[in-house]
Amino acid sequence: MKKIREDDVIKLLNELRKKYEVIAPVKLDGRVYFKTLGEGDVLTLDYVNSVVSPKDFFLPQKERILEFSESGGEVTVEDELSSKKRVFFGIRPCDVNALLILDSVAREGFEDPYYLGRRDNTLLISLECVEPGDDCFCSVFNTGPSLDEGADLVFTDIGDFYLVKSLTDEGERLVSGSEFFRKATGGDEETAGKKRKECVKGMESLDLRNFSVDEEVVKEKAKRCLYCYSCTFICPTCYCFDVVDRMDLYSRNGERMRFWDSCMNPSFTEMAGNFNPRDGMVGRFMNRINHKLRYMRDRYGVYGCVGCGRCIRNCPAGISMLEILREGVRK
Amino acid sequence: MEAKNKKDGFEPRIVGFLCNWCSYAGADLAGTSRIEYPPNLRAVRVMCSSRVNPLFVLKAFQEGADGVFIGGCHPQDCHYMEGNYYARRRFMLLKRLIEYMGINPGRLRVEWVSASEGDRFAKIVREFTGDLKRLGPLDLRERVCDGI
Amino acid sequence: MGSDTENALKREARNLLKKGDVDLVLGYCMEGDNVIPCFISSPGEVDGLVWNNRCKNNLAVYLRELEGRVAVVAKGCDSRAIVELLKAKQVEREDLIILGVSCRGMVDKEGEEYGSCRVCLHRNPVVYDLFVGEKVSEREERDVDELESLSLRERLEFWSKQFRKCINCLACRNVCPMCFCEECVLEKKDPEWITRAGDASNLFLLHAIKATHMAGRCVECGECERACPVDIPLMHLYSRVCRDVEELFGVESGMNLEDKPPLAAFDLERDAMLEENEKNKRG
Amino acid sequence: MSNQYIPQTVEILGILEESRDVKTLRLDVRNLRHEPGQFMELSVFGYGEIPVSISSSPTLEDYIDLSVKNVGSVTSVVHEAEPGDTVGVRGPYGRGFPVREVGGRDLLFIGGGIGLAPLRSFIDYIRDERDGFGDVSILYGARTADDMVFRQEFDDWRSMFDLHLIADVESEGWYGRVGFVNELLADVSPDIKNTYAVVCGPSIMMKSVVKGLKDMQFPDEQIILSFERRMKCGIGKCGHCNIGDRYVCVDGPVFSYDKVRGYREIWG
Repeated sequence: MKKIREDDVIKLLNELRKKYEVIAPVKLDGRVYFKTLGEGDVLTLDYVNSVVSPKDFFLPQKERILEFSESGGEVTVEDELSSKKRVFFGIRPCDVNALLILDSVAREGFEDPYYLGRRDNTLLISLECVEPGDDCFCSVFNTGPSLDEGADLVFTDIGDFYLVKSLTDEGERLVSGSEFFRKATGGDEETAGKKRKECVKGMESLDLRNFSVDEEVVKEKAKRCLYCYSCTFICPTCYCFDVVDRMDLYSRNGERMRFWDSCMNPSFTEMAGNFNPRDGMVGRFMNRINHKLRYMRDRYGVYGCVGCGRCIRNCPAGISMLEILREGVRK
Repeated sequence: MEAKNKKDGFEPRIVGFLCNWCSYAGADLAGTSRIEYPPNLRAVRVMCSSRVNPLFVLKAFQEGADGVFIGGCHPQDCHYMEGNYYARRRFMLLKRLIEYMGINPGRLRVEWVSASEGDRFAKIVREFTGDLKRLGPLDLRERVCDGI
Repeated sequence: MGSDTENALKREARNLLKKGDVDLVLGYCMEGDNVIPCFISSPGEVDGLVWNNRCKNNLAVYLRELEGRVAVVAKGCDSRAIVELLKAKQVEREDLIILGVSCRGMVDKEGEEYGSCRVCLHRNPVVYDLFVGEKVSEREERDVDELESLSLRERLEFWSKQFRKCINCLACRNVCPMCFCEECVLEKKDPEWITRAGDASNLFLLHAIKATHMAGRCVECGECERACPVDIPLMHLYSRVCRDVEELFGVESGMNLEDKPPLAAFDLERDAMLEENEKNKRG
Repeated sequence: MSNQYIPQTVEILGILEESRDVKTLRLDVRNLRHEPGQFMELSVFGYGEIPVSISSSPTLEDYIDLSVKNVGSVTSVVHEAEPGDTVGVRGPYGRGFPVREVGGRDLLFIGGGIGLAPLRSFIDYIRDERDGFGDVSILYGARTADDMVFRQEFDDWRSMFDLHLIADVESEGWYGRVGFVNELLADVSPDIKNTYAVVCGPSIMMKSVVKGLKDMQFPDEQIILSFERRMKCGIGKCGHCNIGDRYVCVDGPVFSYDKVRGYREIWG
């Protein structure tokens, strides 16, 4: 086990910037976002979690999936896959688990090369939580506040230092190749252990063995839903996207873009000819909840929610995923 | 310094929405009377100045227009009786909005030009083109996306 | 427990439901530590109603979807939204019983007053059938907008930076009681004015368009700003539009059922003068 | 790692007008070896991509047919295409009809409108591999006689199979039956134990046909349905086409009724 001095973290990231693109938490208008570190960006280490989830760096809000060009009746199609080496610093355990969920979607059957190109070339340095946020409920899914797999390195705040645990060979190489890490003592590990225990103590605990989605409760909540897309867009596990072609009318060259879509959108399931198998607002809301708490588990063996609390924090109608979980267990 | 250099030889792109009954005919007259005016204005014929949705203006700016011109009938001359009265209110408001958002309101020009005012139409386009040359390129897309 | 106003509110709600005057009471309830909008259909549930300084939601947004006769709890901004909905014939007056309450400004979880509430000019409801509690004093004038002191270049930079954060979730649209169009230009497919697949200039366009649509409608409840996950100060933009409409056309939205929508009206002489003035100022 | 999102560009060999709003594109795709019931993602570059059932039999090795009804923004551009034009295709995707499982059994095909497209792939396959299957009945309905697709095949089908047609409304020159396709169920008396019903058509038609089949005591496992959903990616990533925890694009579009019965929104 190693440790790194708090002041050295920024130095480490600056050093890593020479070899990698470094993504880290920065403050913008008083709130925390992940951003590719550039000159003048100020790293912040004091945050519960980012406003927008890290998925933006793996399954971006919009991306080009291919370019096409036409000349002499011949159409050429090309793609462009990312192989840029990146380090993602400060990702929280819940969001690491969310990436594992996205992985299972991207790897099932045909692989998604755009997502996996980014994913496989990104080193994750996770920052464990030692103090839960108001809306956090990762404890319910066991997706935090501590982390044992999914990242390359895990940092734990132990005061002036971060305790550093490497979970992969690549993580280990990074640590051994840098001068900023020093040997941790048994006392450091003890402190970290205590902090982890302390953190989880105050958090929600639910026995999900008894859980099933209570559709009556969900219907009741659906009444309040205003069907904006904020919960799905900031969610670290929502992966749905739409695809559209854009073309220059003169050259007839263009691109095919994919971008986040939301199941809250009435046209999400609408087909040409206006048939919509999921008509009605309750149906859409129900699908979102069922997708997270039932379908994902049935299909991929994991819940589609990691308890990051972003949707609760942002829902303008005060709809709480945690409340739906509680009611589903209570029943 | 670069911005200044960019201004040299800069030819502004103007999208002009011209009402079918007055301004478009006015522009036509300017043409048939062989009155010279700069070729910077690209005319879009609309049935009435009130057909112009603020969206059209903003979209033009987004797509690279340096200025937008809206031409309608003189007050009390609207072919549809009162279309230009609504247009007048609408674009007064839009000018204030774009100014608040950081676009010089002088880039949006609303004028009432009758079918007989070919010379006036030419004069307005000359003036507007000159004004835009002084203001320089808008480059809204670049400035919004890259924060230049 | 509960304040006098809250108790009075419960009393009225219970009465209305018991007598069968309404099918539903639209108000606020608690869920855990949160205050949420709630739909109460039987006298037995009325005890769940609350009235406190956390009742931020503009309940008018739900009215169009509700069936039957509804009693709605309305503070200043809710009532102004109702006025606009009535003007736009989106709800029927006889289907509504407005339970007016005065607002002292809503606060967030940390107890900090919301920006839109800090500058609110109409805390008392402007229409109601029943009023509960006490009226509060109103501020007379708008605050000076600090953005006005920026240069054009700085303003464009400011807004661009804000809009680049936008994730296009349209929460600002969906929470808005005034955004009731069946087909929204922001999501129109053919022609696609604003594309999700495009660059940030689309977001600039999106917010500019939305601001133009707020003219003569916005009641400055601030729901859009609260709903925005990335804290875009939308109320600056919409307040500016409201202020312009007031200055130019002398209409404040949501205040009077008789007011004509300012952009569907004109005043020949006055508008000609205004045009002259504006031209001198803004070219 | 091959990129499934990249379509292969192919030439349109020919275009067949099936009805006033359905055209079949014959594409230069060889030896695809698809299963009947599978679909392709068809790209018109610059306009978009749509999932389309393969309507030709896998026994044909020189081309595939994609039959497209003009209903939306992409399909309307498809309808303007001409032979020699280039389009993009990827696939075949999804699970087709359980051809092996139903081998030797009797088959009752029930199609509505353009829903005949995937069925035609299977029917033509049976025509070419006639010994592998039992008796075949085809019940087909469309809005009017002019809306019926693959009419050029009907004589051929009649010679080998039992074909029943019906039109929703009367029209000039139509002397056949008028009504909905589920009414044709009364005309056949299949040996339920030994028969699989294969259904594709508009949602409302499928729903009433399934009800009819259940009334006839068809077991759920022997009702084979082909669904249409908004499939954007075709490969189980974009999340648009779910029925419960199933993705229609990879787990379907063909499902036996017992696999989907319990889910919300199967008919919409």
